Amino acid sequence: MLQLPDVALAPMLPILIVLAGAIASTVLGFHLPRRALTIINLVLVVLSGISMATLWNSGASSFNGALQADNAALLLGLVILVGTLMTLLVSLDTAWRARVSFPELDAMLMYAVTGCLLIAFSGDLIVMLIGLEIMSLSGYVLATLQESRRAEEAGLKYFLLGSVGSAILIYGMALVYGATGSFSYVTIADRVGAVSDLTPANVGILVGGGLMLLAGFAFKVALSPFHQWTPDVYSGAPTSISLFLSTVVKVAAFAGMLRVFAGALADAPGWASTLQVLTAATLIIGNMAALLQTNFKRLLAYSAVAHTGFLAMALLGTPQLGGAALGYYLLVYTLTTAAALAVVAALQRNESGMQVSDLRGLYYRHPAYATALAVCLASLAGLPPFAGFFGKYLAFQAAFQNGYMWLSVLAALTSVAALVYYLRPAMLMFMPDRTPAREYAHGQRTPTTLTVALGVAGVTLLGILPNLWYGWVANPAIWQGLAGR
Amino acid sequence: MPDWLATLLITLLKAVLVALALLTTFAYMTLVERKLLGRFQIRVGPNRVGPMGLLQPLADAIKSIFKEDLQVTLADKLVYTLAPIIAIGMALTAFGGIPAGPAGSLFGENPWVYNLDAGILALLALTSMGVYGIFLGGWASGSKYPTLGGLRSSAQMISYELGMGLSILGLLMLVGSTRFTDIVQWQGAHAWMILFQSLAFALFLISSFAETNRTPFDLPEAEQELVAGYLTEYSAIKWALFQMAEYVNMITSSAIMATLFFGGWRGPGFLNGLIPGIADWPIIWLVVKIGLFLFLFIWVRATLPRLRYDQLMRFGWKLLLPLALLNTVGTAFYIAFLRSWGWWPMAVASLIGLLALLALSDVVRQLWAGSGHGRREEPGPVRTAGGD
Amino acid sequence: MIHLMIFLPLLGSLLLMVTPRKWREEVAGFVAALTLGLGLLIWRAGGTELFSVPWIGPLGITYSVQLEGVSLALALVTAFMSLIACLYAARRIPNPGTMLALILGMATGLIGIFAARDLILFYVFFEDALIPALLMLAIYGKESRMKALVKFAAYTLFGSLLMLVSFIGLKYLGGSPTFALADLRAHPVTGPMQTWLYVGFLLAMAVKLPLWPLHAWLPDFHEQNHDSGIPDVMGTLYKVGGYGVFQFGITLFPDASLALRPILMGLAAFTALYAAWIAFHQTNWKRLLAYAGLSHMGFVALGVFSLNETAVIGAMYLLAFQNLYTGALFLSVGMLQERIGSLDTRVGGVMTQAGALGGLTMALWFASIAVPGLAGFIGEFSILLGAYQISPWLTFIAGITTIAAAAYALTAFQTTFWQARPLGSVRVADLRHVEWLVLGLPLVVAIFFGVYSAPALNLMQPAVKAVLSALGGQ
Amino acid sequence: MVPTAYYLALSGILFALGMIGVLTRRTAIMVFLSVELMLNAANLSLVAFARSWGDLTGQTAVFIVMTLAAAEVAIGLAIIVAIFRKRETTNVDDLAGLRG
Amino acid sequence: MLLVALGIGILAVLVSALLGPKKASRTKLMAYESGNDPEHGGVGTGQRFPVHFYLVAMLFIVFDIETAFFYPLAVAYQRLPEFAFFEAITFVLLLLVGYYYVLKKKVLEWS
Repeated sequence: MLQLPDVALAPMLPILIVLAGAIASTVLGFHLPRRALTIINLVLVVLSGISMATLWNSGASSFNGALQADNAALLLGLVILVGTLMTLLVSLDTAWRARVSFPELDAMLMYAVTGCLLIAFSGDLIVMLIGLEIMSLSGYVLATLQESRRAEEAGLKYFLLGSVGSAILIYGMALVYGATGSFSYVTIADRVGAVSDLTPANVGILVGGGLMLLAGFAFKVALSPFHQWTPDVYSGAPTSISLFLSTVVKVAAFAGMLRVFAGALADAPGWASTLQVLTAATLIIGNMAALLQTNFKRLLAYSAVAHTGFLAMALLGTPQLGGAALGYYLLVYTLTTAAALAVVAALQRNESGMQVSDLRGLYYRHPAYATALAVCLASLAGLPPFAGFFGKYLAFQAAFQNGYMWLSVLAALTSVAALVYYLRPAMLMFMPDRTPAREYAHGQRTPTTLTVALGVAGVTLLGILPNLWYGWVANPAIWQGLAGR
Repeated sequence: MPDWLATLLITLLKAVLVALALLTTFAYMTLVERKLLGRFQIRVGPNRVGPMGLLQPLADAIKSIFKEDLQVTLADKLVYTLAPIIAIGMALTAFGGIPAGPAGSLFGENPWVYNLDAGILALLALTSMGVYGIFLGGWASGSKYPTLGGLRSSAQMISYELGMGLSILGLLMLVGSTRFTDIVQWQGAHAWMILFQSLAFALFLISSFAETNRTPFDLPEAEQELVAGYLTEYSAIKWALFQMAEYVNMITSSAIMATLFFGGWRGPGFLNGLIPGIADWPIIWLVVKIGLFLFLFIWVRATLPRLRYDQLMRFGWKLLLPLALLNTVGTAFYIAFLRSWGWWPMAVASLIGLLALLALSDVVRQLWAGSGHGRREEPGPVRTAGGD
Repeated sequence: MIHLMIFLPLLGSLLLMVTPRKWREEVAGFVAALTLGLGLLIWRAGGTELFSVPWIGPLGITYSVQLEGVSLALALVTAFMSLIACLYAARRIPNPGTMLALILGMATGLIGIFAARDLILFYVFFEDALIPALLMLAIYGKESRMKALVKFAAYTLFGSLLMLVSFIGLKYLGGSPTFALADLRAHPVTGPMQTWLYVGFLLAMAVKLPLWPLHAWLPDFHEQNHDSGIPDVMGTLYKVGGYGVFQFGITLFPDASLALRPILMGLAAFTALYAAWIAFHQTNWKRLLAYAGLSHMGFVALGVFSLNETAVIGAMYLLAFQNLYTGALFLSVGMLQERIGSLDTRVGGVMTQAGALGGLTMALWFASIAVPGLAGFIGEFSILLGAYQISPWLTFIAGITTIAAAAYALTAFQTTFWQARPLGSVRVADLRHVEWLVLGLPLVVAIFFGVYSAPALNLMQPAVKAVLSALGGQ
Repeated sequence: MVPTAYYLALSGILFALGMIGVLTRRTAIMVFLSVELMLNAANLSLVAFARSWGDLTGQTAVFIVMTLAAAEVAIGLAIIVAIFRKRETTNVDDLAGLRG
Repeated sequence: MLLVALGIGILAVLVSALLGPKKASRTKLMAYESGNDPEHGGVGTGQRFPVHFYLVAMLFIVFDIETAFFYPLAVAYQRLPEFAFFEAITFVLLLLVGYYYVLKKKVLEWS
């Protein structure tokens, strides 16, 4: 008789609930209208969130620690769910206009979320990999779902580069396994913690593996120079899907990075110095490229790349500080980006998004949306009353305190560029304009409005009282145990 | 001579022997088949070359070799040539893993060319590789009918491969090993697997027919629709190689079925009462069983009409696959919870399942024969090429 | 009370969004007046104690505010000018709800800047004040405002983000538990790192001050803003660089301040002179005023960087009242533009038809060019006096500026208000009701503090002394 | 027993070949095949490491990686077919609709 | 075995190539399309395969992988039957979800 595996359902509950939504969408899609499915999924997402709340501080784990519902997982999971919630709400309005109103949309979204949660909850590299792949594969499908040239090309690009990223990541995983003899974060962290235990050859393999993992993740989160797919995909996919890809998927990928680099490989040599170079490159390229964009959706895509740089900066901090910073930043980033893209989704004439110049005078046609968008842009830019500021602040702080001063300075400088490209559309909206409107006139619908309101309220509230969320995230103990120790 | 060299040489020798044996069998099987078909259709069959037509295969072979080997202008030269080689190579290789007797029974050597832990898996893998031969052959011909024929046949083969793979899961659960020798041993210790897994056997048998492109599943070569399918542009020895592959596959399938479900190289145990030890004679029993199955193949060819392509695919996906899955789950359930009853109730259950399937065959046929339009009764429309 | 004073304008601004259109002007005016009233009450009470509560505990960010001394004086001026701006906006701008809301919103940011005693809080208010300024420019600006806007924002943020990094460094390297000023002073950073951090901080302040190479945004900003001059008033108030250097720079980076003093004073003096020189060539009132303001700010900077008590007091005094009369001048230019539809300095002959406008404008100009008896004089004189003890030559260069100022101001004034009115031009109406108040009140205040400076000086002196004590009484 | 290093070297070569393929090949299918090559290189090294550590998890991982590869094939083919049917090209360079 | 088998194949082809006559003519080498001239053809000239075959191929990949997962389970089944049964059931249920979807999508309908 073999030993019975340790299967505890409770820590899996949040994931299972989401998975149930995915399966329900697959099966019930033939019998129910998509709207009903989306509502079911919304309810399930909320339920999943509640189940996470009940797991708080339980430190439960399953499969001998391969799946762990520690607080870090829960916090990241909540961020993912928030992004999902917003995506689903927006898709209620805009999916039919984007011609992607199939039950498959919901199914794929929920599968992707399942994968995302798996990453956040992962306790070893294999689970992480499974989650990552479920997420990526669903993502490829999502990007291609709309039957249009743009979407399909975006999907292909996403797929090809994404799979290259996966391959590199898997190879890195293999090398890390080779160096440490385990996939489990805890064991890896233990073995890595005592580098002296490893033979020099193994240290070499470990460094190589770490770098490959880094490159693989860099593909997934779009760190330069592995970011080339991002703008194309984000601007080629339907907006509501770009929303999902640029928030939830990115959050999950960062969750994975956090687990792997701040957890398992925290003490491993090599990756950090490479990451700082990548981060610097991302900050420069993302921000500079965004400056040149004339299409607003594409601009947001590049801004997503630029933000990746900031997020990665947080990763460079010590796990305690960096984890907290990342935890805070990810939520804020999700809220902001989702709300901004929700506005775009509601107001765009077609799925290619809107030109920046189309925004002129938006304030006088859609005052509420324009204000909301302005708030989002201000938050993305990192202007203080909004939460984006504290996100940036935390990222700066995390990097600075871990000795990456030059990176903080560089980030500050590139932020200036960011401000310019965020400000331009934001200000254009307030400039009176006599030409006819260039946006979709009937954009205002309740769920989208709700999403935008959620985002804006969140951003403002978290900006004024960051402790509402940061208070939860700040506890260093949460991030110390990323590897599950 | 170092040990490894000796082993290598012996293995090589065995391989050559097996290959030659298979080819001979193939050659004479064509003859037997033609003869038998003649009988079934109340005609004589080949009897001109040699006594009773015994030299017919030889003549065929010589003709094949000396015929002009055409190569269509538009074909992809390399792949076009490679395809039949792949097909025959995989077919021959597959057979080598089947044990023909207990270890050391062949003049002190093992009566198998290779014996892998993953025996049945490796075998399935090899037969799947055969699909490449057909698909590439069709594709490389660079012409319409072969392409479609190749596609069809690949689609068919992979579809039925699923049923095949799934149907033996129950068996594997019982045995707990994928090694052929273990499977045979288990049957020696208990009883022939056909008793416990009759449903699975039925599924496997059907799948085997489809895998080897035999009637009633010989769609790829449906002349009315696709000329000669993937073979259209082939001639001479390459054509012969494909034919060879098909027949060798048939032999291999027979051998697998014999091994998996009919005790392999062991004879029926009760015969031991007649002549002690007869059930344990190596090779003989296997050959006998293979022969029986081959006869079955021919018999079926003579009896059953060909399926329509859509029926074929539906049959595979909508009946075979779920049934195989059901069989697996059922067996799993039995092993998990009712093991204390012994194995025989399971045999009964399986048999009941099979009988129920037969009894309900009309209802079931409704299920897979179309979307309830009663299309079966209609004099099916003329089907265009391409089965899509 | 202090919290109310800081946030009342913001509340008012939000309130305006839900106020019916009819009452917006009244509500805004009332809020602005109330803020000023609160400020005066605080003044009467002699400032407030330091109020400090943790804001974001884990990060050591506190909500620490205090209004006393210099900060109170500047806050008062801010409240006062916001009121004036509200008054004029209500008259000048059709449907002024948005503008009023922005004015009030900005007032909160500005008062917050002065009240903040926590670096991050300071930064937050610093950036907060930026948003209404940008919006004013975006909504009410002229054609090429986008360029001006981007320039303005880019410069400001370039500095402020580096400032943020330097704040983080300051706390981390000094090991202070919080960002509160008091804590940071207790845990100073020493050595060369202090200088680097100071440079980061200074960049932000130099942009805001503005100091010479970082001033390029200023003229565009003023030129592209709405003709009425209301945004310019607030923009003028937003030149908080001098205050920042005084309140935080000197206290937190005493060694670096001393070390960099010669360079900074040189820059300041150069700025003053250079700006005056440029101003001389301007034919657009707004640009002229912008450069005039720049020139004054050079003075302020000179005073602050000299680290001499007299000069610092003078700088703060000048900073406070320069806002007053430069702001009022912008408004007077706005009135002029309303009447003749141009901002050109060579329209000619306005005085004959609008005597009161011309008169008040001239009086304000006198204040600006530091005619004795007006508030500007006390400030500039003190600065020169104090700075002379530190660096006579630089002070001399800066001193030339005062003469230059008289030259450019009077030339422009002369070509606009005197000279002959061109034939066939429209008749220029004189000041009407509210406009009297708008120009008169600042002038009255300027005269009052020009003659009787004791209240303001008494208010500032202790604060300046306290700050300079950080230098170890050099 | 063949030393692990040999396997590693082989897998490294395979991986590099795959990488080169990804970087130089222009048709989607070829890029895609190169990716598969990279995955198999990873599989090889996983198995080699699993053997050298005497630990079965490595082999389990191979199983999962194989599945992933298959899933990728399915989805990738679907995407490529969708594009191919519309445009008759799978050359990555022809997908210029999203340049910029 | 594999070598031998492939060798036989290659040998056969070679022998035939050496011994067989070679008298090619255009018509003889033309693709067979019931006597008509080939409309299009040749390898890699944009022949289109019906999508349905792709679907079948994809389904096969998916299901075959599922089967592959089942094999280790089946082989090790008797060592932990109860637990493995629930595992298998979960697995099969998930498989059925996909199967149901495919059925409903009419992928398995051949018109």
